[in-house]
Amino acid sequence: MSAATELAYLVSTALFIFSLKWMSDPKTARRGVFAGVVAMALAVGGTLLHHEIVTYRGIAIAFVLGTIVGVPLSWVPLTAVPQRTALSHAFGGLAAGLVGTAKYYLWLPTGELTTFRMAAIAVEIILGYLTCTGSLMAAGKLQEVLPTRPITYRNQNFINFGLFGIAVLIAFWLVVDPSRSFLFPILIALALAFGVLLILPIGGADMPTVISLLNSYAGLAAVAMGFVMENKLLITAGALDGSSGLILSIIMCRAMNRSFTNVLFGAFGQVQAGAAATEQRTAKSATPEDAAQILENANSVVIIPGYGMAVAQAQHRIRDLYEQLAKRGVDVKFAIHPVAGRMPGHMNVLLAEAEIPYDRLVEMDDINPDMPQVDVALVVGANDVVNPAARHDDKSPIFGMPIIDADKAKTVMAIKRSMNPGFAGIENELYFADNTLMLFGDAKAVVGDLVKQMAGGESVH
Amino acid sequence: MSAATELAYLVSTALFIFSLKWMSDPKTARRGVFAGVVAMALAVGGTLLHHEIVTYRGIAIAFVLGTIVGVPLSWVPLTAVPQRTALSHAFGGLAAGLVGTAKYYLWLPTGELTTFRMAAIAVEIILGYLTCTGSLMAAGKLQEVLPTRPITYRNQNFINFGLFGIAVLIAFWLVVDPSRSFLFPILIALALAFGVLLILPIGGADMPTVISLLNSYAGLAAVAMGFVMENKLLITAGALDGSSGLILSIIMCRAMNRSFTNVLFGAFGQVQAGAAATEQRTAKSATPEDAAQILENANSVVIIPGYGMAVAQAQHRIRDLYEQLAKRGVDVKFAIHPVAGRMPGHMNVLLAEAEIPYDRLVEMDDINPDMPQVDVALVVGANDVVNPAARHDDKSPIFGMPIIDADKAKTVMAIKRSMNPGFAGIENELYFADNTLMLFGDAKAVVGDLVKQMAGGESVH
Amino acid sequence: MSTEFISLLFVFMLATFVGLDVIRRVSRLLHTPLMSLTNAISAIAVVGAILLAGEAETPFSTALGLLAVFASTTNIVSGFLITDRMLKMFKRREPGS
Amino acid sequence: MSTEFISLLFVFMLATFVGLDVIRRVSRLLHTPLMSLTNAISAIAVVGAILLAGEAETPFSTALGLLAVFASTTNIVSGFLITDRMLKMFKRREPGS
Ligand SMILES: NC(=O)c1ccc[n+]([C@@H]2O[C@H](COP(=O)([O-])OP(=O)(O)OC[C@H]3O[C@@H](n4cnc5c(N)ncnc54)[C@H](OP(=O)(O)O)[C@@H]3O)[C@@H](O)[C@H]2O)c1
Ligand SMILES: NC(=O)c1ccc[n+]([C@@H]2O[C@H](COP(=O)([O-])OP(=O)(O)OC[C@H]3O[C@@H](n4cnc5c(N)ncnc54)[C@H](OP(=O)(O)O)[C@@H]3O)[C@@H](O)[C@H]2O)c1
Repeated sequence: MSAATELAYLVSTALFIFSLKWMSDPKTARRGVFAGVVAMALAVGGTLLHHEIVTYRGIAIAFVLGTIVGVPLSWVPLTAVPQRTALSHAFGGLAAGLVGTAKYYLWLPTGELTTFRMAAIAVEIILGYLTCTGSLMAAGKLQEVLPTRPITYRNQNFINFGLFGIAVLIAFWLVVDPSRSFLFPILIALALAFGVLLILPIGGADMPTVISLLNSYAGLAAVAMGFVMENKLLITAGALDGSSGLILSIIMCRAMNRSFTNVLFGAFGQVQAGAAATEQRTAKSATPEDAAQILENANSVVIIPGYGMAVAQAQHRIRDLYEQLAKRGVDVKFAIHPVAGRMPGHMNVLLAEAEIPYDRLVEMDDINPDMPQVDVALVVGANDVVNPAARHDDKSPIFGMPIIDADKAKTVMAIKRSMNPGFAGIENELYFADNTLMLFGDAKAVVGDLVKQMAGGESVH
Repeated sequence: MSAATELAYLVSTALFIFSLKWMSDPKTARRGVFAGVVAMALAVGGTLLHHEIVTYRGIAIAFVLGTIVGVPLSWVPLTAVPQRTALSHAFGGLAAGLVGTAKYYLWLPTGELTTFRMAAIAVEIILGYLTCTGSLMAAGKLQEVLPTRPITYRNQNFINFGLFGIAVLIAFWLVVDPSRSFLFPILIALALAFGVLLILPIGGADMPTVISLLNSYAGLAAVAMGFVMENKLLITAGALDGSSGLILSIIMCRAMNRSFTNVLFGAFGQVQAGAAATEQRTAKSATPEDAAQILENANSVVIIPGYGMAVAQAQHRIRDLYEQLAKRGVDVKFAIHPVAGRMPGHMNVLLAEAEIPYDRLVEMDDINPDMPQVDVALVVGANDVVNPAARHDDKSPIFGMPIIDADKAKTVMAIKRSMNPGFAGIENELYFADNTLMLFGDAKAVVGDLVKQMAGGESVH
Repeated sequence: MSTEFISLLFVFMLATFVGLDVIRRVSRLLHTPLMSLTNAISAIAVVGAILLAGEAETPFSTALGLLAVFASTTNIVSGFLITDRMLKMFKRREPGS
Repeated sequence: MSTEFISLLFVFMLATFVGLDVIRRVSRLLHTPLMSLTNAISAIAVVGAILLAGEAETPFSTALGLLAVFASTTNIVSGFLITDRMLKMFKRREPGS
């Protein structure tokens, strides 16, 4: 590497770090994206400067094609962001795997495959190909192209671990003697297969955690590539990425009060149907007229959005509701649970899309102490994240998961289509509480009705 | 470097980082020291393994002598910690300077002095020797061996900057042609002189900020040594150190609402005598009997310690007072201003020494909102940090400095020996307020009296 | 174990410390954009891909390299664009007030 | 500018990011012990001193090296000891309750 390239890499690394640092505040976040773009440009530019690069034409074509595919990929609706992310990880994993593969076959005849390089290549291709097929599976489940329920069979974990063990053994064998080249394609095949098998038993709703983990693997694959190519930029950027995926998945697991093992091997979401059948008690329901009146007369309203709001795309109606209430001097806040919805920060993006100012959004831990003073808690398509069983019923599967204390508000109103359970597949006693009124229907329609009532019957479209 | 040495350095670096990480909580802090010790042992051990080391005897003797001097240096009373720290920086700077000097003369005849190495050596010796004499001066001022008031003369800043400019020029000249060896001793002499001149105009009370800055320089000197010796461990450990000094001095400057420039070139503390002469109004004073009664009848007491408590070594008496009050069911808290005393965290260490549980210590920002509900604010030898002028008098030299709102408490009692001003040399209107009672005398004696009153006259020694 | 390897390990270790610290401070509000931003950053693999494709040592390696450049470019472009699109939506005050 | 230099700069940069983050999180309670702890850590210069003294190339360099070893050892020993002494005093609960 020439000094100019190295220098470009140095600045690029610094900018990547600042890029993530600036994500600590919505005010600086766009600057963060800009820093990331400049960092990437420097990385690419510095690499192109490298004197051993003899042909640029192919690369230019690949750039153009990549851009042509990439731009439309960025237009997906916000609800499809998880799928898009998964698909991208598949591409990232593939790139790492391909580079590792090519390096192996380049170095094999020249005897340049030191133990260290071979080990790095082995890690790179295992992580790369595993991420590739795993992410494709995840994208498929999220897009519901593949069945979203967990697919299990006898001895599943045993078979998976066995396969993984064999892959590790083969990798080890290759490291000892890299010239056993017949093993290399087997290793690739195993990694590809393992990616599929790993995701099969995981339910569609657990995909966000899995995607974060795969993000981490994609980062680590880049790190391994950095070791292969002795490139510090690859190592640092990969490590940043790896940390991000790791931390996001830890946050999600914690907010669900579940362990990694449970997410990866627990086949969560299988028992859904069974648990929901025990419903017996009756819930009170209210008409939009009544509900609108209660809301108008409240001093303080906390809106608790959940996955149902995302499904119904109700955020714009909610903004109308927020404006109506604000006009009447009602204090409206939004309580955001860390795992409301299906990906970290899901609710925030949707509410931001509807131009609800982000200083109205309050985190769970900050709003809970105030809940007993709140007049109305309006639950919009949230379920598990407001289930009081998490607090007191130690037999509940979500026991110990931190929740938003909607039940402590003076009046609770819950918008959902039926008495069906949410993600965790369990009944929610909140709906049967004395101070709870149900508003049945699609979230967008119901909130639209509420707004219509308040606006005095005039159309709000 | 052999792989074993490199590996030892790698682990050592990780441990140094954990060492500082663990300082984030008093519960893990001692583990942090332990990690630091192990890290240092690994660093030394790994270095001794290095194959080019041919003689161990001298090194062993130096270790023993260093230990013999170092152990008693760790026995100094807590009030002398700033001096000891300064002295240590002098040693640290010296070590860096000496290594740089030796390397220059070793590489000079062999032609190994590349531009890069020469530049690194120049930075190393400037920072090293400057830190050495600067720290000695600081230690002298703190120990009051040297006059503590700022020593100024005409064109001082001009002369200092001139000298520094010349040093940079000479360094530059050397980098261009390292064989101009007659310049090297001049550079050393200039660095040594600059260290002295830099500290002369700074008052004794500003020394803590200066020490932190010198800490930063000592760290950067180690970084420069790392560049000279191409040693990553030196660079990382030095960078950790450099960051620490920098951040502590920034925290101090901010809490005093002053700029670096003002601390370094402002000759603060010169006008002390003049400003204190304007005193006119009268303050009310109280007897220990009255004060003890007021304290006993309070529901909540906030004790605000300051530099006077450190001077009087009153912390043990304060603990007795705390116990007496706690026995009577009074809620006692300690409000700690970030720059109370003369070094960051000064009050915390002293109160910890007196075994006052640290969860009773509350930071300025956390206590201020509660001050209006507090029955008695007991100011023990604090002055500037409770001066309300900082809040409203924009002509005051401390205007804008965040303070503890002692004046908002229902009753204020202030223990000090006279109406003399504190560090900033300005009068404090708090002492003349209607709700303030002065308790004149040495803090240790006065608090002792209070305790005696409460214990019913029995001796409390 | 070669010293070159340890040297790279050194960088990896420091970068991981930085990464964990930096990510832990990302605003909860922005976790979704964070996912797509890191997604774009992980496309740094493009560097390895360009080297491989550009050095053009064998047709096989060049082909794999170009495929990898294509895949990474897709991620870079879509990752940064979608992140910015999401971030643009975050507003603190009412629009027009 | 040599690539070796940039490589060291890389390490310096990452270490500074780590350092600033880590120090900013140090508890305010512990700023005084922090000062003496970093004081001990800055005695890492002992590594350079040992190399210089141990390689014993000229009497002059050996002498300076040994002096530097002595000075750094003093810092290591007194720095760690006094830090620990101070930290031992921090107690959360009343003694004996
Ligand atoms: N955010 C993450 O990162 C993440 C990651 C993995 C897992 N999870 C899990 O996802 C769950 C999130 O909790 P949540 O409370 O947000 O959602 P939830 O528990 O899944 O409940 C969503 C509710 O919305 C209702 N709903 C669906 N479509 C609707 C529509 N069109 N209109 C109105 N209501 C509709 C459903 O009831 P009806 O069918 O009766 O309408 C359902 O009960 C948690 O269990 C969490 O652990 C989250
Ligand atoms: N902590 C740091 O890191 C740091 C660093 C640099 C500068 N500073 C500066 O230091 C000052 C600290 O403020 P502070 O309020 O703690 O102290 P201060 O403003 O310096 O006041 C100390 C007071 O204690 C009294 N006192 C002295 N000896 C006493 C004794 N034996 N018994 C009773 N009282 C005694 C003095 O009054 P009498 O003479 O009347 O008794 C004096 O007014 C701030 O201005 C800050 O900016 C702090």
